[in-house]
Amino acid sequence: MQETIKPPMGTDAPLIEGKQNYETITEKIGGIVLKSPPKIWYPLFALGFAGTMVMVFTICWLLLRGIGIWGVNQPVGWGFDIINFVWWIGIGHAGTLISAILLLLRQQWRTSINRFSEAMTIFAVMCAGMFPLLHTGRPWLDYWLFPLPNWLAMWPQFRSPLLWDVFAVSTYFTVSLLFWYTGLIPDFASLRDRAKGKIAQLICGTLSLGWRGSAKHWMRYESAYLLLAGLSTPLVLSVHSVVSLDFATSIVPGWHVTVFPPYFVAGAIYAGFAMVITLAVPFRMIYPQLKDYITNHHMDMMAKVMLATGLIVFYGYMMEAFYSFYSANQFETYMIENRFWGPYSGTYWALMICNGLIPQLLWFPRFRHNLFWLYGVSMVVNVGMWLERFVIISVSLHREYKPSGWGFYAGTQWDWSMFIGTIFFFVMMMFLFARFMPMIAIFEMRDLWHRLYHGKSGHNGHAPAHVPNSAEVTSKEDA
Amino acid sequence: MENQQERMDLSQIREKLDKAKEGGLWRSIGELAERPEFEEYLHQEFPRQSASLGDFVNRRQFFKLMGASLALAGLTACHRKPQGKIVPFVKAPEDMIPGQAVFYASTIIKNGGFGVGILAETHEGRPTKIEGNELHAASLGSSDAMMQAEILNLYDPDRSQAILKFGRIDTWKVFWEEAFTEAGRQKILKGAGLRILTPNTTSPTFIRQMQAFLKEFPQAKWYQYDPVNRDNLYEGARMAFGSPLMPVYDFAQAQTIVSLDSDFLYEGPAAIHSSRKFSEARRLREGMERMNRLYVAETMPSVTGSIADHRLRAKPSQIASLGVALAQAMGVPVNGASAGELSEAQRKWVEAAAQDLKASGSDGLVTVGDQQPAALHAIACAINAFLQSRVTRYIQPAEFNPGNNLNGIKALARDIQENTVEMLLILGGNPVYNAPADLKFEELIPKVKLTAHLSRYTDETSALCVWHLPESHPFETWGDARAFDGSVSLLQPLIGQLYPDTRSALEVITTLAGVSKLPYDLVKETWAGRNIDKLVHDGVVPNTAFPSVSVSVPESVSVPSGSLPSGSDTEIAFLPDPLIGDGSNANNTWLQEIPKPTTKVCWDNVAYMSLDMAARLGVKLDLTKQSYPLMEVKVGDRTLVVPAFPLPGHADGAITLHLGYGRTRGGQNGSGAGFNAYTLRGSDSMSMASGAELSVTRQMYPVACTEAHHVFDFGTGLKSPTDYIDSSNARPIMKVGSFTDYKKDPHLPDHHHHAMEPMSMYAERNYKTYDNPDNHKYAWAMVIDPQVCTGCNACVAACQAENNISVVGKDQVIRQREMHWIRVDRYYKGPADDPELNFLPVTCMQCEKAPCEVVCPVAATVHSEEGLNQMVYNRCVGTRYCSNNCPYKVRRFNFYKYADYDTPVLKLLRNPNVTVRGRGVMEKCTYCVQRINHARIEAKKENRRIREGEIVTACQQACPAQAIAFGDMNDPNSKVSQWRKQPQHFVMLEELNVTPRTTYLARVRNYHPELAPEEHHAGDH
Amino acid sequence: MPQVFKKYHNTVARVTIFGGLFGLVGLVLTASNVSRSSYVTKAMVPLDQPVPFSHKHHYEELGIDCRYCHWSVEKSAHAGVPSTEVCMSCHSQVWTNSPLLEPMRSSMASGVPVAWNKVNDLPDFVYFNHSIHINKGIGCNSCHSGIEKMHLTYKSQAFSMAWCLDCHRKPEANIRPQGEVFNMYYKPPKNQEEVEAMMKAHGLTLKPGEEMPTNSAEFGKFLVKRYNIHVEQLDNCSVCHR
Amino acid sequence: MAHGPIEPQYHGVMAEFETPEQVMEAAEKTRSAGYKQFDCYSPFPIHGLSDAMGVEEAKVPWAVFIGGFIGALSGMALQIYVNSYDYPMNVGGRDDLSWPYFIPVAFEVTILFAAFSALLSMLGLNGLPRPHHPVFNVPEFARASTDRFFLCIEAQDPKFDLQGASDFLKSLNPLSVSPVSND
Repeated sequence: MQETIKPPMGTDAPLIEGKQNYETITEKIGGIVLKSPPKIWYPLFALGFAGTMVMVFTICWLLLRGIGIWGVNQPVGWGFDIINFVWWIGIGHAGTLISAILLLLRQQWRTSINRFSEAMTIFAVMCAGMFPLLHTGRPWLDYWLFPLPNWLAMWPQFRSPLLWDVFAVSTYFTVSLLFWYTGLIPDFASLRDRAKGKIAQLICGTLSLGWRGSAKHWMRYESAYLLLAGLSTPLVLSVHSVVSLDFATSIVPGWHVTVFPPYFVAGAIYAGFAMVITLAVPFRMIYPQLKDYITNHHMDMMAKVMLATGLIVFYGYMMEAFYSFYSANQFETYMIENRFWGPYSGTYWALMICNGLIPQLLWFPRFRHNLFWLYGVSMVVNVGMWLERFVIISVSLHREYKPSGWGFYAGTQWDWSMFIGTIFFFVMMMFLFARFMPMIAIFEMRDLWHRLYHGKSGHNGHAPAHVPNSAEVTSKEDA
Repeated sequence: MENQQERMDLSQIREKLDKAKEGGLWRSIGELAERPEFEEYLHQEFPRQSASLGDFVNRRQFFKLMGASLALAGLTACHRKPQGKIVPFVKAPEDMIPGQAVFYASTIIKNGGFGVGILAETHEGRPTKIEGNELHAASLGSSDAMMQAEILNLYDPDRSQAILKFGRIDTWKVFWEEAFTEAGRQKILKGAGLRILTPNTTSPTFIRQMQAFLKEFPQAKWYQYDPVNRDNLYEGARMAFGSPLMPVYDFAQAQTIVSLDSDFLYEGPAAIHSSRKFSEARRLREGMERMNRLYVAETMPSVTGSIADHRLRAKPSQIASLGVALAQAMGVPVNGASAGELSEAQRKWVEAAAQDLKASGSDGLVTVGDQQPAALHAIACAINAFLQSRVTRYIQPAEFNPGNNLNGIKALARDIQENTVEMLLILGGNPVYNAPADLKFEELIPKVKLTAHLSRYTDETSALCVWHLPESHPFETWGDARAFDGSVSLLQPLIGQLYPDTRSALEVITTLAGVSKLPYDLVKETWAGRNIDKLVHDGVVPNTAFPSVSVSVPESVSVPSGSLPSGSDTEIAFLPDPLIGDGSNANNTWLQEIPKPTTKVCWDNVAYMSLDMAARLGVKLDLTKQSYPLMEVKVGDRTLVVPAFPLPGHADGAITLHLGYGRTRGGQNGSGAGFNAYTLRGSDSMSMASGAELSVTRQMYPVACTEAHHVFDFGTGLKSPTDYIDSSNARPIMKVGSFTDYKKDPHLPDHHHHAMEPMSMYAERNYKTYDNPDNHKYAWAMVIDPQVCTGCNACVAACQAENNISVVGKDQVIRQREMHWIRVDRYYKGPADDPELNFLPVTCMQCEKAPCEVVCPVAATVHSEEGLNQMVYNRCVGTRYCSNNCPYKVRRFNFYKYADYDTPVLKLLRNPNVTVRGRGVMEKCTYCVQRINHARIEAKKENRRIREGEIVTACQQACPAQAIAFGDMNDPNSKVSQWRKQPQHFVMLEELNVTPRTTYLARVRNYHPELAPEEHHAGDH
Repeated sequence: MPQVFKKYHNTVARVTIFGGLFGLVGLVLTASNVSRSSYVTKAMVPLDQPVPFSHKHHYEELGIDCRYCHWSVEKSAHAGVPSTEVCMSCHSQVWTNSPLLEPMRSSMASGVPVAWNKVNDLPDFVYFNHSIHINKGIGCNSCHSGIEKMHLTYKSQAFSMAWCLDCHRKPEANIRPQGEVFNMYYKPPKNQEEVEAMMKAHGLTLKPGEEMPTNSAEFGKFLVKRYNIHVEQLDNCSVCHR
Repeated sequence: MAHGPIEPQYHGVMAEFETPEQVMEAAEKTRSAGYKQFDCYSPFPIHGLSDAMGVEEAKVPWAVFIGGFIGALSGMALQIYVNSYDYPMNVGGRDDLSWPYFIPVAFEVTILFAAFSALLSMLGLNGLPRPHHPVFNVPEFARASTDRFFLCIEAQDPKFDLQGASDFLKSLNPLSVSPVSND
């Protein structure tokens, strides 16, 4: 994992490394799809597939036996199921943030990682979406959560935050998918035009919808893309806010917290960036050509975002504790005392270390620029964010109002196999994505390269600003 | 007439049962009268597992699963309701209306042979629910958990159905041939080799038949034995008054009650009666000036101890010392015994009790537990006589041959040892399991040539007898029994024999005697001269209670040396299990799963001990896994390994073991549950043993305890949970106080509760009026009075029976998935080793602003116009969000398919008016909405309003202490409105502003000024 | 060669998209219609019975009151299915040798009841009570419409929850005087004269402050009020589910 | 200049350029030469190219706004209809019309409708999907999605004639000029 970091480091590093031109960009990124994968891909994919089968098996057993196979119980009605749901949804948020918010903020460094993180969003939301659907006692009746006209004359109950979840998560998934696919259309056109095999041409041709790069099309495309980004931004903020409302609108001490929406959104971004780093580092190793586009600059930026959101989250923890005491409400006070000193205090302090303490290393460029450390910190944050949901959801439930209704909670083997199974499913999907779709938005990279090196004179430059570039050497060969 | 009609139904049921074996017909019995019966439509393809639900998959399950998973989607989609059938009567019984329940009176036989009158609700000939019989002295309309669960004993799938010889199925014909041959031989010997062992009985008909039988066989002997018996009580009375007499107390009038290890509100034949009468005196009324005072000295916290004003924990051997000290303090001379050294607390307790007793004079009484030595009973008799207590009277015992259980079983053992027994009939009972261990009955029984054991199960004794004879359930037979006061009630069959080969003891003995009369005729004969139809209808035989026997005040009590226990550092108290009794209810899953009243343990017996003792022994718990260390208990050469269980309030220097567990042949649920304390119990240590050696092992054992979670928070920095029970301290959960405080300010203000103006975005809902002329809405509400609640769990059992509540098994209880809709919360107050116990029954609170409803995404739980928090099982998808958001945690979830859909006989048990919930569905109390609907429909048909008291919820109906009021709070005259107006009325967690419809009164103790606990919450705010 | 597709592929693309959309809508419509069809609900489908009993013959042609056979309909949740004895009380006199009635005769002789196929089979979690409907003026044929014309019995409704709720929300549309409950030919009075006649026939008089209903809708409302039916409460869940 | 006959076998004439700046310049010249029906093709969006071509349009934002508006209304209307009108229930004592509870779902539906409008209006206005297009007939056009920039004057332009357009395009100094067959 140790990688020799060459200067320049951090944000001094370029956004695109090496000698590049339109052709090399297209070839390096598109080539991954059009050529056979590196050998390591097969065992890794197989591993992901095997783990996914564990998940499938768990789901079958769950449907046959009921959710009693999980560790949930009377006071703690939600355990791993909703913890994992919130965790995965949170991870998904970084993708949308990178692709939408950073686009609106005109952050150029987003270009290399947006496609990748959008895929992550979609797969994370798939993993997340599985849990609310399966956590019900009678999953075969989940369609009752949708307002379908029916013969019972019964409708969903729209005052329930759980129903808001249904709409928020399904909208989020749909819009993320639309956004992702919109971005993929021109790249599929590139692949269509570069593919050698007939089948690849047909598939890519179909998926590209006949994209031909017309200027009029680009104009509407850019407009639509920007609008989608603009829509995704409030959406992504609303989704985790709605998820947090599951808790905030309830009356459980430890759930009934007004600070939850912003705190959850920050936590989501925090976890999401950690996951992007967790994925980017190994993918750069599997596909070395990606190092040209996902550079140390990107790693540094992501580390900084993590640090910033981590501080917001940590502020949230402080506020939770502060208001619990400040409220002078014995239940709230007990809730935080129980987190501090109760039976699950271990998880609380582990959470503080994982999410509060260790990420402070990122203040130091030494740690930000060392992929080994960066990777380590991001893994710690992934764990910490899971613990945070455990503390909020299960530890709050296990001791709330009436001592006679108190209890304990621990996940069973099936909780773990479901959780780990979704991780493998996620990994499998990421490998499938890497194999069959361009991991970086090719057309946007071309655009970025053009802006960085080719069109320095400005993008409405009427005079062809021909900036000689070392990358141009190869273009002559094609002529 | 009854008889005629009964048989008609029964033949129908029988017929169906026979056909059930061919399959498919069980559906139709439900639809016998076009009834949408039990089954919620549920996915039948999902396999049902037995009660223990393991989570691990084995290889076979794996393949099944893989196959099933392929077909899963298709199967669930293609579910089709099978064609239902309607099977009408061939000849309809005259006054049976299908769909309308009919109530029949009968009697339940409790330990010792005492009867408690019941009314059984029957649906199309199958009893489904037991209620108390108001006309019966021992019931007064109430019941207890064991009575409620008796209905499950009737339908127990493990009941013995076949007559067995050496374990192989045989016939009655062969048995009778053998029996008559041997009896013929015995007749010549005048029955010298014939012994009959039965439990104690009070049945006049049975006693008459036995006596007739014994006339034929004058040398034969009839012994009675119950492992939990009243030998000491009668012996004590004999010591004091010269003859065995039975004390009857008037707790309604008593002003000072001193109980020396007597759990009179829970144990014994008069428990329900006592509980009712005690609660009448105890209930707070506005302007109340005087309240009775209850002193209890006991080893382990009992139901009675929990409601005591002054509970003193004492080792079993110390109880007698306290009795002696009390007698001496009262000036009652006791010869041959001294109180010995008393601790400061004991001395103060004795002094206060003596002072109060003297002050109360004839309104004072002392009662002693059956397990205490006879001499202590004698002392109590003397004190009561000395007080000229008018609240204590003595009557003839109702049992036949009272007080000779131990003598009887010893004599039988001796007879067998001496080889004088050639034919032994054991009609009920289970001596191999529960006879004193030193008699070694398991070795004795095989020595007898012809042994026959009549019992409802093929139990430990059946296994060793030549013949096992299946016994009818009392609900299937005719008979009679006396209550504690001697009054007689009748048994009538509520259902035909479920299994054709079962017989009652009465039938067996009459057949053997050659009397060819049916049990009904025998009962009729016994009560000749009375209107038998009316007796059967009422269930009770009037004017049969025994008159009081006048006793003289003994000049002094002489205690023979050695008759009071000497005691040791480590003693064992043997008590019957509060729910499964002496073990005869071991296979009753309801009773197994209902938490024991004071300890909240279920499915097991454990060694209860004080916290100090647990610390001394090095007992370390793993509460997250609910594991307790196993401990070896050694008394003499007998040992038992049992989990060590620290219990606040238990006496130091002793452990308490409950009898009745550790069955080896106790049915699929009774076998293997718990540990057999009988193995430690010899004929010299029937109720207590001293000199036990305890050694805690490192092996852990999971114990299902529904309220262990918060009791011990050892080693954490948290406040002790005992701080959270006191309303004035932290959590506004219970209002507790002293009678002195109450007299000062009946509102018992709590210092932390600040009334808030509730704010709402929304207008208040109208729960008052309808549009129509009769526009007064019903607003159902419940008030529970913890002041009189003893925590006996009758309500829990009644609710379980009424609402088809599933049993989940020990493993699931450990995983905190018990299903009871009403639970009795136990809160401690005071020091951890010796706290006061407070009980608070909690049902669904039916909050008007219910937090559960808002969060349900499918509107499966919404409010009705009458203010009920409705739960629609068929709509529920099972998100469990409602339960998370319920501050009272009263919702219950079917994590698995807990309901038994498959066992045919259990289908007869179900209340047809309540849905049997399937897997993945939330459920909870709905104030017995089926009863509300029934009453509403009946009232509407008659064009009238529902009358006050017309709707009685199951819990309310069962409650012996009448601690629950239910009714329309819009009616200012209803009981519930009256209770809500009480000054000490309070709302649990009121500050949440969920406006629950179930509210509470305060719990007030009447402390002796010298003993009142120091108020320790003065500086808390 | 960038041209991967043929010209007609453009058409294919459009057809796929729009066809897919219409297909989806069509599928949903088909599924919802099939699930409501009598194939699934068995409404209007006569079931085979051990004896081909004709309600038309017994009610319409012979004029036997409903309650002669369904004797507990006024008292109990269940209407009551006649015992063999009830059937044989007539059929021991008439049609004594009819082969169709052989199952009844053998049932009477053997004591084994006849197992009828259940026609109106509500789900087990629905607690329907006949007596309260009968007592509050809901006629037999409000639910079992056309029963008087049925040679073989079938359910005339699918008994969907929406159908039940329709009446529970607006009982005035179906309510009739209590005396007309067992009249399968009841027609609601259309105008004031008919209303007056109907009220006279059933001894209904106006209370002070009430106005004479002038049409069937008003008459329905009048009866709802007179029978003290709390309409607000009727669509509460626990009225039918518990 | 005589109008050449519309030659149906040709979609137009296409010139190939190497840089975005060249195609931008070519577009301006084409426009100033009076051509109306022409289009440029590039492997990535070139800012200012549509201005250079003289194309202006804002239909997509309007579609998104209308879509979002319909979404907001229908989201709210659905909830009010089902929970307050069709089967109003007493849910925890809240009003039948407890509209604040309905905001989150209405918001999500707004976004959903708007997002669909964005993508669908973009595709619809662009006439996509259109897998077959005459421009793909030009072999050089394969690089239009990688590193070449094209300008195609279409035959529908009133000023179009094959020769004239080809000559005009050649004057723009392209890498190549080729007729675009219509087949």
